[in-house]
Amino acid sequence: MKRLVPLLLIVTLALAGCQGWQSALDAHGPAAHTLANMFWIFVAVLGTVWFLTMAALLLALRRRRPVDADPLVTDPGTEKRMTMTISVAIGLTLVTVITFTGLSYAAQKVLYSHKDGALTLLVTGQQWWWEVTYEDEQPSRVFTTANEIHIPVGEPVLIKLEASDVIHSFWIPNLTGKMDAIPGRQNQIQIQADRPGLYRGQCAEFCGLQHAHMGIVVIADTREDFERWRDHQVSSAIAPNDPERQRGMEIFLSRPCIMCHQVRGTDAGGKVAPDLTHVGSRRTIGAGTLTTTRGNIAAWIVDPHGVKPGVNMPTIQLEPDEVQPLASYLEGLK
Amino acid sequence: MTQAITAHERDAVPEVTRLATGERGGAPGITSEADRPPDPQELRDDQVDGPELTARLAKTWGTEKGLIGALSTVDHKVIGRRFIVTAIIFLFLGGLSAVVMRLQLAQPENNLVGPDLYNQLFTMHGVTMMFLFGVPIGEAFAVYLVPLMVGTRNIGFPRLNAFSYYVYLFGGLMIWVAFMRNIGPDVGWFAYVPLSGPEFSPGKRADVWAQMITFTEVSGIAIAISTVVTAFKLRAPGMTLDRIPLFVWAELVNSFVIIFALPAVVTASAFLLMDRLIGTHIFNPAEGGDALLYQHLFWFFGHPEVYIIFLPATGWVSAIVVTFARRQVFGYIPLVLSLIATGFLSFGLWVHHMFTTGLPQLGASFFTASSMLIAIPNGIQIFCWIATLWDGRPVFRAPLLFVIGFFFIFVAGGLSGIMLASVPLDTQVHDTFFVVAHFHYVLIGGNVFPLIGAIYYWFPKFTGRMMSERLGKWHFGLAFIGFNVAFFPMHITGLMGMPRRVYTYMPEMGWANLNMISTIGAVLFFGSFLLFLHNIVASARRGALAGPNPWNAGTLEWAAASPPMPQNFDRIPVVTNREPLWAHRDTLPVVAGLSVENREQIVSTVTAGRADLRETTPEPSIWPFLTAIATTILFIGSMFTPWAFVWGTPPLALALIGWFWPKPSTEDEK
Amino acid sequence: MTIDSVQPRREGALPPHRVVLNARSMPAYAYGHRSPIWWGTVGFAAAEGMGFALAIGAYFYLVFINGNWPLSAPPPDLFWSGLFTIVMLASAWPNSLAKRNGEREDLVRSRRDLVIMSLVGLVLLGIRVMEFTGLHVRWDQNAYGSILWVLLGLHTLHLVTDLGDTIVLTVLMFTRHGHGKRFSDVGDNAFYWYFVIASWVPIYLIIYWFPRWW
Amino acid sequence: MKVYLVLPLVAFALAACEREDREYRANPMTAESQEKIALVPLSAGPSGPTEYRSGLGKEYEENAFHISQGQRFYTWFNCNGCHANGGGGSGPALMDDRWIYGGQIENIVQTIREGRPNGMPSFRRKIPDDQIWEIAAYVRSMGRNVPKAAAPGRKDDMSPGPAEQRRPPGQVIDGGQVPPSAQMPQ
Repeated sequence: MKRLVPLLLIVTLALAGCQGWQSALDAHGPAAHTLANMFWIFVAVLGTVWFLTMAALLLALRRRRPVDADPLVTDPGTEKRMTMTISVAIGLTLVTVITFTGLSYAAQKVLYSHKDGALTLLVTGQQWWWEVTYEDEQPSRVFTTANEIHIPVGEPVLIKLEASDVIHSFWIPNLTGKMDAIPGRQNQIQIQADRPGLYRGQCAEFCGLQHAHMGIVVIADTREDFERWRDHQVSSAIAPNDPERQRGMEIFLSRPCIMCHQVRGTDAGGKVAPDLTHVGSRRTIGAGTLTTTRGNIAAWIVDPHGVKPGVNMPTIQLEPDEVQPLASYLEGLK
Repeated sequence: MTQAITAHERDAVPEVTRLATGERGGAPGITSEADRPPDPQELRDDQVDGPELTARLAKTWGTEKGLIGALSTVDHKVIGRRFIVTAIIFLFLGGLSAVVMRLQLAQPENNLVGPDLYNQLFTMHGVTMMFLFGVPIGEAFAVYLVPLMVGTRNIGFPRLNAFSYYVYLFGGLMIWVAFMRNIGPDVGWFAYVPLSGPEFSPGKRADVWAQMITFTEVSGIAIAISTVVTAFKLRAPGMTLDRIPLFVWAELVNSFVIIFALPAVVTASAFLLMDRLIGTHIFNPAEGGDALLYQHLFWFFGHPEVYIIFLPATGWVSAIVVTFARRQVFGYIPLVLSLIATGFLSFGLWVHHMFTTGLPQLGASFFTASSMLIAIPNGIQIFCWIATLWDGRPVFRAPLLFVIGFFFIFVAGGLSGIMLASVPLDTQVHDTFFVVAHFHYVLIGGNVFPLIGAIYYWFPKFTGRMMSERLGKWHFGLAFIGFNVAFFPMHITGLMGMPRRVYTYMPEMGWANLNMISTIGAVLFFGSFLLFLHNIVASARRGALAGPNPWNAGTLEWAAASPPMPQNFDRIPVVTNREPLWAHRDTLPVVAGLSVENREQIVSTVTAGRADLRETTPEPSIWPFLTAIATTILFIGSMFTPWAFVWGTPPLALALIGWFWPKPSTEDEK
Repeated sequence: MTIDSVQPRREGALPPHRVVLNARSMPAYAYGHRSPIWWGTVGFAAAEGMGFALAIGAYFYLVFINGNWPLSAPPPDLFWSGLFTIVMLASAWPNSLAKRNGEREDLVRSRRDLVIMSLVGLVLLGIRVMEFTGLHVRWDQNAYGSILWVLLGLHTLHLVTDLGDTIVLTVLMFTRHGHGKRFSDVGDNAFYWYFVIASWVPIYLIIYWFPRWW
Repeated sequence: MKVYLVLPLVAFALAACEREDREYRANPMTAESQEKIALVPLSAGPSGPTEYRSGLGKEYEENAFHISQGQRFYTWFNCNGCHANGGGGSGPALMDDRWIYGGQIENIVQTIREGRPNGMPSFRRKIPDDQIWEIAAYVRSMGRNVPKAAAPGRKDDMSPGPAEQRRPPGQVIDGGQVPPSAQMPQ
């Protein structure tokens, strides 16, 4: 019974695990609920199967043959009984398998039935961040952000998935299962959150050096909060009025930053890296790697490869007194 | 107990017409050289007996001393032994890379290895375990044991077999040397495009992966064909289809799966190489290609691959269960049929690796059904083994312990596989540590535990010495606990949202404790293998002498000496029962009349196993080795320039001609 | 009997033999499925056939992904490929002769047939080179070009392999080794040539006719 | 026998393979002060201008990862706009042998960093030095002036022609024609 100790330990941890903020079993959306329930049904049935099989095995280890029995001699009665038992067991397995297939198909129908949602997003996986475009019928209300999705609570949101370089996989465990983003193809997935909150996800398909740091956050707000957020996101960045941030902006605009990043309302128009128009309002930088604070922004600028080795953000040569204004400017892009 | 078969019946040797075809070799009406009576000058084994026969045969079938002799050998036991040792060395290398990865993951934001090295490590781990250990170890056992178990003297195509070993060895060396030189592939063992494609994998790293595939698959297919031919055509007279040992059945079905599955991965890797090196557009969506085509091709191989790794293990389990339950197997026919069913079904499951790629739903559900259905043949196997144990008198020696461990772990892994077969559940657990846990339960449970059991079981046959039982039990205990401590928590880490193939994670994710437990388990598990290594080395030197049949088992390999003489058997046995040594305890019925001076062996018919021909089998030759060298030069050269196919072919062709050209001293000229 | 009650038999002797069958009168080799080599050839043909099947599968996969086919290229020329197909199919006749004369162990005729088959192979190889010039697409132009070259290249590889095999065997039959079991090899070589012919038919239809029908 | 096999392998393995190294952090050596490259091959006296090359260029142009990063930035920073895929447009062709301002990697770095008359802008302070080196390494690969094993393969994009790795090795001929499109009075 030595095995029992680690087992108990693990079970305790397992129960704690259901609470994880990226846990598939901590469901916060209808799809995730369906999946979590289904998971527990499977666990119950399959666990029973395992215990029964192991019980049979342990019983089988009793020595039933006489010591000197000829190994080639078999008893027809025993053979018959064993055949019957195995047939029944196989029959039950078949029934289980068929039930599970049916159950699985039904759940699959639910999972992939896309209701008409109020909102359609285009999410593009890139090495190693997520570009998020909010689509709208009015072109002026289309905007792009990165690594953070805001959705209204209780409403289905359709996400179109694309990839610009290699295959990525979009996965918000609390809300629903994952879906791959494949270059040259477009996939769709629907997410919906039951209550306001912050749900983390990350890329699930190995995509190169920084696959580990390709996080995304989904923030579910009330409809009003969401609308307020969206109206703000559509707008351009407001020019700073305190001198430090003004200096930061000058540094930003005269440095390599603008080759890749965009800040709407300024000359910075790069399209190959995350849009920074409202970067200060986002929870994280570096695709879910650091929380957005002035210090973290500075650290990120000074040594991106210390945080995310191999990231496409270069180390740029800044004078020591330029770091703080630049970080301050970016932090101020609320 | 009622006696089903009387001792008399099972000893009865059928009349000659059921043991031999008696047909002529040439076409009707033609005077063929095949039917010429044998040279009366040539000594035959009905003229000599006892130690003299043994010694003369050993000289005829032996391997010459020295380096050239060692490289020229075509003895399936010598090649098989090298094969097994090489595969196990790769098992240790793969395990070592896993331990480094586990140490890196033990804590959040650990800095032991960076992302670049980590990616190479997990790729090397997967590649080594799958292509350099998983597939070859099953084939290696086939090379060693199938000829012995079917009662013949060498494998079907001995030179091809030797060639395959060298090609495999060179392929494995190439990728490990590349890894040590920082050219190790870093794209995962599956090497999905476009990540492994020309644009996103600069340099030669992905090419090394793709070319290693070519090496191991050429080798794998060739051995599979040798194994099939051995099992079909070289069986001892009287070994009808229903008397073939289950191990041989397993290897036979396995070989068929290999023959039909490996071409898919060769196709995939060849396409990848062409995309990378000569600019084809097969996987380039901008020019009409498609990235998912790669995944289809890869998994069309990749799922059968799992069964390629598992099927030989069913053979080991069957052999061990029967011997240690002291009872002939229960449900021989269902077991064989479920092996065959597994082989067929394995080709209908590949899409369950692609459930999250956005394939049409109905198609995906079909693959849910087929994936779950494989539970049936596997269930039959498990239940039949349990029934055999039930009605037997189990003897708890190390091999059986590992088989019991196999039951515990493999069944758990199989059941979590049912979850992965379900499309909706798979969308949550796919590409997470849950999957990592699942397939380690299946592969370590389904292959490594039986393998260790098999090594404890056949070690006396390979070396003539017993392994230490005490260390074996310690090894089992440590391995069983270490394994479960390492891999069970991964189910939970995966459900908590930890994706696979991440080189680190952040402390706030809450995965740290579980990862630490996994690492401790992994170290323990690796430690148990060091114990195993010690046991092997110590026992090979000082273990108790085994004798030909230390376990008192029933199949033919135990009728040979331990370790077997070069000729395996002094005379080819005649088989009247599935467990010939249990049926014939006092005397072994045999065939006589084969040459003592030439390498003659019996060729029999496919189904009835009737002796048909006395064919000679090839002498030792250095050419297979040289051919393997020429092949290696061509393969490695072609990673750098397509012209390698032009300048690499003449040496290869020369080596092949040398291989097939009859030597002046062979039977032809006598 | 039981191994749990006793220690492993240390110095156990091998069981004595009881001869129940004599192999002296058995033939030294035979033809077709009686010979292990034939099974090996079948095995390789199966693996390579699988390779062909997968390449063809990839071709149709790309067709269905793209819809329009053959993308932007004109369909390949029919002249050289037609000629190739005719010669290829016609070669089945000398091939069957080679197989039959091999089985009859008729050295003179076998030599003649093998020489004919070697020449036929060389001619086919020549035509194949011309065939590549009429594809109207390069392998690095688009996915259609790539898969086309793959299919044709794959078949050419088999053609070259069997041609090499045939030539070596031909030379062998003209040396003192040309007797006995070599006749069985002639048959196996002919068998493999049938595989080369059989694999060509679907590939021919797919490369040259399918784009015209699609 | 194994020992004889293993020893040379180990020795071989210890010789690290720089072509495949992946250096992410900018090399401090990339600072421009390390290189002294003449803008024009003219100087007083017969011997040509005195130059100092740090040898850093080799690290970039013989490294597959750097070249591949350069290829990525080449597109990102819109070099295509004038030079197309190396065939040239309003800017000179980059895949031919002729180099107006010198075809060694140091010259190209300088061209990118400082700009050239008739339209080539200066990217000083716009592109970090290490990325300029990477772009220059990629530019070198266009004319196959880099080792073949390090040159990039085709891209997952519309195919403009054979990829860099499949081009025949080029030479560097200093002095070239300013393309007609660039000769127009500005």
